[in-house]
Amino acid sequence: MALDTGDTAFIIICTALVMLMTPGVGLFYGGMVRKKNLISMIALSFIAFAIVSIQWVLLGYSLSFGTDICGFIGGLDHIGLRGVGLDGEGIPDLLFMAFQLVFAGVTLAILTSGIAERIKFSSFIVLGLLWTTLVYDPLAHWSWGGGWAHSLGALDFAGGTVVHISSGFGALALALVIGNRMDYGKYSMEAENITTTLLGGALLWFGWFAFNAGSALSANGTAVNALVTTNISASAGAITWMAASWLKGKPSSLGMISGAIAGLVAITPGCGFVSPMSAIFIGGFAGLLCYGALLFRVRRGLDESLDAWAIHGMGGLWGAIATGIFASAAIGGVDGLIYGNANQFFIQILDASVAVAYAFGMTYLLAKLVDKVMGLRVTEEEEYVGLDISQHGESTTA
Amino acid sequence: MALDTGDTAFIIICTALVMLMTPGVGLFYGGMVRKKNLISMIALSFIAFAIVSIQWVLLGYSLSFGTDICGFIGGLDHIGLRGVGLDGEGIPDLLFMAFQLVFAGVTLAILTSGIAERIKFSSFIVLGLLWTTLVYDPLAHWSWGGGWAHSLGALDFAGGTVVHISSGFGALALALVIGNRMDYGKYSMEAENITTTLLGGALLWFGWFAFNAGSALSANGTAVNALVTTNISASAGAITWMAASWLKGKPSSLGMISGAIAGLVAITPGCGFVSPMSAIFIGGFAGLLCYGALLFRVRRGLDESLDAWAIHGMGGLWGAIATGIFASAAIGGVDGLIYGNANQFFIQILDASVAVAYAFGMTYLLAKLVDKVMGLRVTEEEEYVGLDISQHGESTTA
Amino acid sequence: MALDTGDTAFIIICTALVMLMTPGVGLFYGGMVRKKNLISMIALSFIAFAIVSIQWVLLGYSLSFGTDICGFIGGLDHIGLRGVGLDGEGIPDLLFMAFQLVFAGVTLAILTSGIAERIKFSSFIVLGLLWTTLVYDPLAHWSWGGGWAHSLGALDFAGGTVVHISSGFGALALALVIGNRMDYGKYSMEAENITTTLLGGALLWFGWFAFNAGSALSANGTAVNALVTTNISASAGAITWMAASWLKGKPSSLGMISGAIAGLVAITPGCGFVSPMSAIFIGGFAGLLCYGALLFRVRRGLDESLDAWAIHGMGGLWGAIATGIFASAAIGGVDGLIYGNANQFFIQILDASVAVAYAFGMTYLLAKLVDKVMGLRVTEEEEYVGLDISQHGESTTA
Amino acid sequence: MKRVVAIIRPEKLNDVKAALEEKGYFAMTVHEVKGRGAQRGICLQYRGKQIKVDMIPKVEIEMVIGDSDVHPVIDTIKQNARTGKFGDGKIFVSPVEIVVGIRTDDEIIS
Amino acid sequence: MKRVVAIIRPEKLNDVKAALEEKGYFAMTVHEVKGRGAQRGICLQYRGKQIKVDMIPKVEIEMVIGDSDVHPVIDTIKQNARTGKFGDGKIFVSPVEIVVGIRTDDEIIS
Amino acid sequence: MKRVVAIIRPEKLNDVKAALEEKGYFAMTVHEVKGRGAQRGICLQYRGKQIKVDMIPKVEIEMVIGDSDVHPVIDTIKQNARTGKFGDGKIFVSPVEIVVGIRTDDEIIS
Ligand SMILES: Nc1ncnc2c1ncn2[C@@H]1O[C@H](COP(=O)(O)OP(=O)(O)O)[C@@H](O)[C@H]1O
Ligand SMILES: Nc1ncnc2c1ncn2[C@@H]1O[C@H](COP(=O)(O)OP(=O)(O)O)[C@@H](O)[C@H]1O
Ligand SMILES: Nc1ncnc2c1ncn2[C@@H]1O[C@H](COP(=O)(O)OP(=O)(O)O)[C@@H](O)[C@H]1O
Repeated sequence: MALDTGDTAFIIICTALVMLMTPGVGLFYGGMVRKKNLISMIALSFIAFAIVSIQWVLLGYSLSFGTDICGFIGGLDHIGLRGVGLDGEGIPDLLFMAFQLVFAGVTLAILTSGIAERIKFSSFIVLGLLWTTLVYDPLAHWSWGGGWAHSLGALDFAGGTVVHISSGFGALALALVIGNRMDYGKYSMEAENITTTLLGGALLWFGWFAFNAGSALSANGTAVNALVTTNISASAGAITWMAASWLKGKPSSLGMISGAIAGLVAITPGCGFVSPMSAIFIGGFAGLLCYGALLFRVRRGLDESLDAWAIHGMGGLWGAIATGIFASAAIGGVDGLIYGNANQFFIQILDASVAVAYAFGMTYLLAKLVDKVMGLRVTEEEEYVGLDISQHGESTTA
Repeated sequence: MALDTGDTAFIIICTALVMLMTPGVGLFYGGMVRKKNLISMIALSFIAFAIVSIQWVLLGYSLSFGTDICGFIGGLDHIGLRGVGLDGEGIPDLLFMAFQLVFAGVTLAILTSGIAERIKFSSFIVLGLLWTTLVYDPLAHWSWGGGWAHSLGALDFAGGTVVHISSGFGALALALVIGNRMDYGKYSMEAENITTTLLGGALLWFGWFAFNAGSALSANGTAVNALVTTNISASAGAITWMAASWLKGKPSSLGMISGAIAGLVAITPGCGFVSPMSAIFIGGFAGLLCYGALLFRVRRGLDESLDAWAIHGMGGLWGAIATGIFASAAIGGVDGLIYGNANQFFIQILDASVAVAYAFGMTYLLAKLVDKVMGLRVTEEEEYVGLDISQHGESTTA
Repeated sequence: MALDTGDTAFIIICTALVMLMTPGVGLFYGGMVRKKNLISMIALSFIAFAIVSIQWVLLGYSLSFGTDICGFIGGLDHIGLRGVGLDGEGIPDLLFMAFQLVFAGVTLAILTSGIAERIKFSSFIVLGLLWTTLVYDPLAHWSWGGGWAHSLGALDFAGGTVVHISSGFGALALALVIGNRMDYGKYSMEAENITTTLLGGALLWFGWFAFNAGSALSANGTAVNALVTTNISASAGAITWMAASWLKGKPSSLGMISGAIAGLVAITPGCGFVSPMSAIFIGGFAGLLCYGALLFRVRRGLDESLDAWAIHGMGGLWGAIATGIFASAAIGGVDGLIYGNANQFFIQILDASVAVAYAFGMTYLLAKLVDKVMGLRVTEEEEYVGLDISQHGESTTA
Repeated sequence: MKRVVAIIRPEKLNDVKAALEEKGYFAMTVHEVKGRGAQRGICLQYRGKQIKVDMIPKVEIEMVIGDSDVHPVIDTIKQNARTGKFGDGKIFVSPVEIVVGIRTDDEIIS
Repeated sequence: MKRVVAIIRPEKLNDVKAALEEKGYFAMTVHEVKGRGAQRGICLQYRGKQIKVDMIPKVEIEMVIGDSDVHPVIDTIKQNARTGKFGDGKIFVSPVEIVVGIRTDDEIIS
Repeated sequence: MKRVVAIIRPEKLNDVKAALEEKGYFAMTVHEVKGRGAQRGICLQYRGKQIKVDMIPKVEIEMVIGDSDVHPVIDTIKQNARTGKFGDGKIFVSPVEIVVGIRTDDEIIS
């Protein structure tokens, strides 16, 4: 098959849109921290993207998509983009590389939730490089690079496991290692810049269309199905989370946008496999589940500060399982539980569970290691003053 | 005709860009209200999009594009997306559905102008669902779904009537029912967050390219003509409004961006039918007309707060008529007045007039109804404190 | 060759993305000035885009892409878009015109760096029209419209010379003519709205994918190469600038984003000619060079306020030369110095030097002229109060 | 000399400014503040339970004036800031011992 | 009447407010300020050299109260704003001669 | 003890801060305010008509100091905040009766 201009145009533009999700995460998170850490939060996303960009072309792509080694990791055959050329099937191989790059970038950005307002900037760079190499790259290989999960038949259309479970449970592990923010639970630490969060959320919703539809790698019916299920799930999640939180008080805009992200996360693994009507349920339930997870986390006094675990981790887990329930052969070629294929359901649970365990465990180890060697956390004085000044020497009025 | 990857890629991406217009409206409006209602304004746009997304796949699409009933409304044959599949001509039917969905979403967001800073959030949800079902869906059917306007030969390339007249005159009706903001006219209620408005305006201009060009439903010459006329009209509108307001004082940035939106609105119905040189005139005149409409509204002491009527309503009306004047068979297959086809001119006037009357009247009725049943407006205390706190329990520093 | 839907879709969307870069520049700059000039900075970008949009369709496109006159300028054959139709090779001619239009718009926006916080708004409009006509249009003709640089074989894939050298050295000339800001050097004039700058930078990075990849004018391998080199160079620039500034103090987010822009600028002329691995070097060195240029400028007490010269001027110069060094026939058909083709290296230096001299000299003359006739600069009182109030009669809280 | 501090509704600032200007009192410094008064903020009925919104945005006007100007200023502010509803605000007067003009270098001691 | 001005840590505001409320002191005006104290801000070790961060965000509470309330209020604030670390803040008390209620038109002269 | 309040140009804050620091006066609280002085703001010529821009951003420095420090502090501020043009600002001094250190629990009564 030769190159196709429609497909190539599609994936180039999708790459751009997904790239925008990384600053989107920065803005989304930045609005939820105290103002003294607003720059820091956005800067973490930017630097995450920059270092992953370089790591990916030098090493990461090869680890994920190089020749399979024992189902666990890719070989070094594509190091420095060796053999990744401008031809390919439908789209150039190099474009596939670029599209995967922006996924790796945004995943590291999501992870910053767990260390918000207290991470040492230099340590984050080291930790980030280790994490993307030892957590993200293997997980990408397992699902998409020909690893064991792929062989097993596990379905992950656009990264429910690779992107969201990995970063969500990773953030949880980070939060446990780095510890709660100073005075967490004693003083309220409310979102101080909600407009910024809503803007970031809008950019995420926007980019997510490309994230999910682009994962078809071709401008075809599957991409369209992904587009439609994505939007439905996001909307359903926004509505259910908001409704649930309404019962407990007022319908906050943060609840609405968090629900939308929950819906987007949950549909990610299944968007090319399930029908639009299933997406209403997947997204709607995600809104409730992730809201519940958030409340649970708060009750446990655990400062996984911006809820990557509750939203991306739990939403991704639900999405992986939901794919096993709702997948329909008419849409993506594979049936799920409700169409009588219990097998797929168990495969999904297995795949997701291993990912949860690996992401959590490995992140925990890496965080402990970096903490030992160079210290993960800023000093108390630096935390009090805020990371904007203490890490970047900057401050901003908005 | 089979699917075309170029066209499919085009419309998927256009759908994403048009989606971004909804938060764009929220930011655009949010910057123009007092800070205590900034979150509220953005939240209204988000929730508008979320509820329309669900309404559209369950019911709305069918009402608009189902089998025609008496030229007035579509049948229920596509309820729950029944029969809306992944094949189609050029682009999958499901993609057409999604592209139309984002139009319905942004239209409801535009409507929030008329109730800014005083609407009860719960009432807006009910009103919004009724409005999109009983105002937007029929209008979309008339022009695009095979209704009477379509049969008559009325031209509306991208929604001058369906989107802008409906929301602009709808906003006027809402403002009349809900009444002026407390102390309106007594105290100045100036835009407090102009940067936010300019950002929103930028996202609107950006998305409008997809809104208008995408309405060709194919990446062809017509789409390109729409793209070019859109940008010209926006620029011309920005310049004339700014120039006109300059004569009365200073060239404000709000005038400039409002003029751009006026130009964008006015070219919307004709962008695929008129030549680039006509677009200079259409946009330039729109800037003056909508500025005049705004001044008129202010003089009348009418608090249609963010001027959806002046800009979208009057701009859309002018655009519909201008299409009848400047349409050129060489471009879109139909001639207008200046090419000797007075007939088209009268059709346009008829179509626009009916839309004005229907949108205004029906919105008025719906607003009265909701007001009776559950009250449209917050209490005086809640309005004084601001909707951010009273409706959402939130506040933001920027 | 007929029209191709994939290519057409690609360039329509790329046009939209590049359009968004203009407000992106406004936000990027706006965050770096004092709050009293924030609206002004964004408004300058918007108005730049609006006036260039009209100038381009009436005159500019013809001057750039009309029949060549002596290698210096295009003829008037395409005035008012005469003969620019909806057919073409791959993409419609009219789409090529639109894609070029958005380049001309953003270039004028970049120029506003040199006159920030002190330009008279009316004078900017006049100066902007003259500048785009007498500086941008000829330069575009030289490189892309069949002018002498093109005949010579100078390479400028996406505008290193046409866009960045022209605006960067132009900004330098403007800064010299208009003079330093009042009290520059006496008081610190730090960035007051860093979030806004980071958002603007994100939109620039996003749009730059379309800027560079779209310059292939087709969704093909060259476009993909441009996409990949662009992202790599941006990331490398972000990292090296940040690292260099880290040695002198703290790793500021402004340094990081400035480095990214430096990397984006530097890869612009070569993105379709050099390999991804060369891009690491080009971007990485750009980060260091532009940071050095900024320090040099500051030491010289020269108030080219937002560093268009250091970043776009010097980055563009380095990029033009780097293209002569790293170009590889395997990628873009032409070899550079490291592949033994010293000739290309000298052509690049010649082309860039002439552009530097012309842009600087001509801008200087135009600025002097406008200053004589109507005064470039606001009064001291107006500057003290800020341009938001004195030029636009507006103010904003964020 | 006296320092008059008036905490008023933000939407009344323009009226108060204009009225003071008319009486010849031009110089002032304005602070954006938040506050709550003795009647304890505003109570919103919300789904059965009451929500108390304290800390409402206010504007604090600070003016240093001669002793004999105190009552005219107080009266002007009072008349123009009043709506009759809770939250209209307060005026405080306190002594000032020295006033220095930075530009003119004059020093008034009272 | 006295004017009590307390400059405290922003994160202590809610505690202080609640404690005052409990004691019956409700009315107050709050300013967002920045400040540095006698121990000269916070020093950050940074790559060998010391960086001094002065001008830390603080909250200034302004309350006008009766003379006999001064000590109860000071004590309440002190107890609830203290962390024991540098930067806890200061309380200043100064005289107020006239207090006017804009809505009620009452004038208290002390 | 005295409370010195100086309203100055924002761009002069760093100079004033540095000069005070040199003289050993470190502690201060800073408010961002807007103000207009006796010369009635800035007048912009605009297309024939005059536009008056009042309410220009200023910075208000608040320092509580010992009685004998009042004049040194005033002089230092004056010298470093002056440009000689309208809008340089004012300094007000008023009495303070009690100063409490929240951390140290010391109370100075004057
Ligand atoms: N005793 C006080 N000390 C400090 N500020 C006060 C005091 N009383 C009122 N204020 C300020 O004045 C504002 C309005 O006061 P409020 O008591 O609501 O007015 P009213 O009693 O006229 O309804 C409050 O928000 C607060 O900022
Ligand atoms: N003499 C003073 N005048 C004005 N403000 C002061 C003074 N001393 C302290 N402050 C304010 O109080 C805040 C905290 O003071 P600080 O001296 O740090 O407290 P502590 O001495 O208890 O550590 C400062 O940031 C400043 O805003
Ligand atoms: N009498 C006053 N009361 C309160 N604030 C004042 C007073 N006079 C001046 N100010 C403050 O000082 C600022 C500068 O005053 P201004 O009169 O312009 O200085 P100058 O007289 O030296 O030119 C004003 O913006 C205002 O904030």
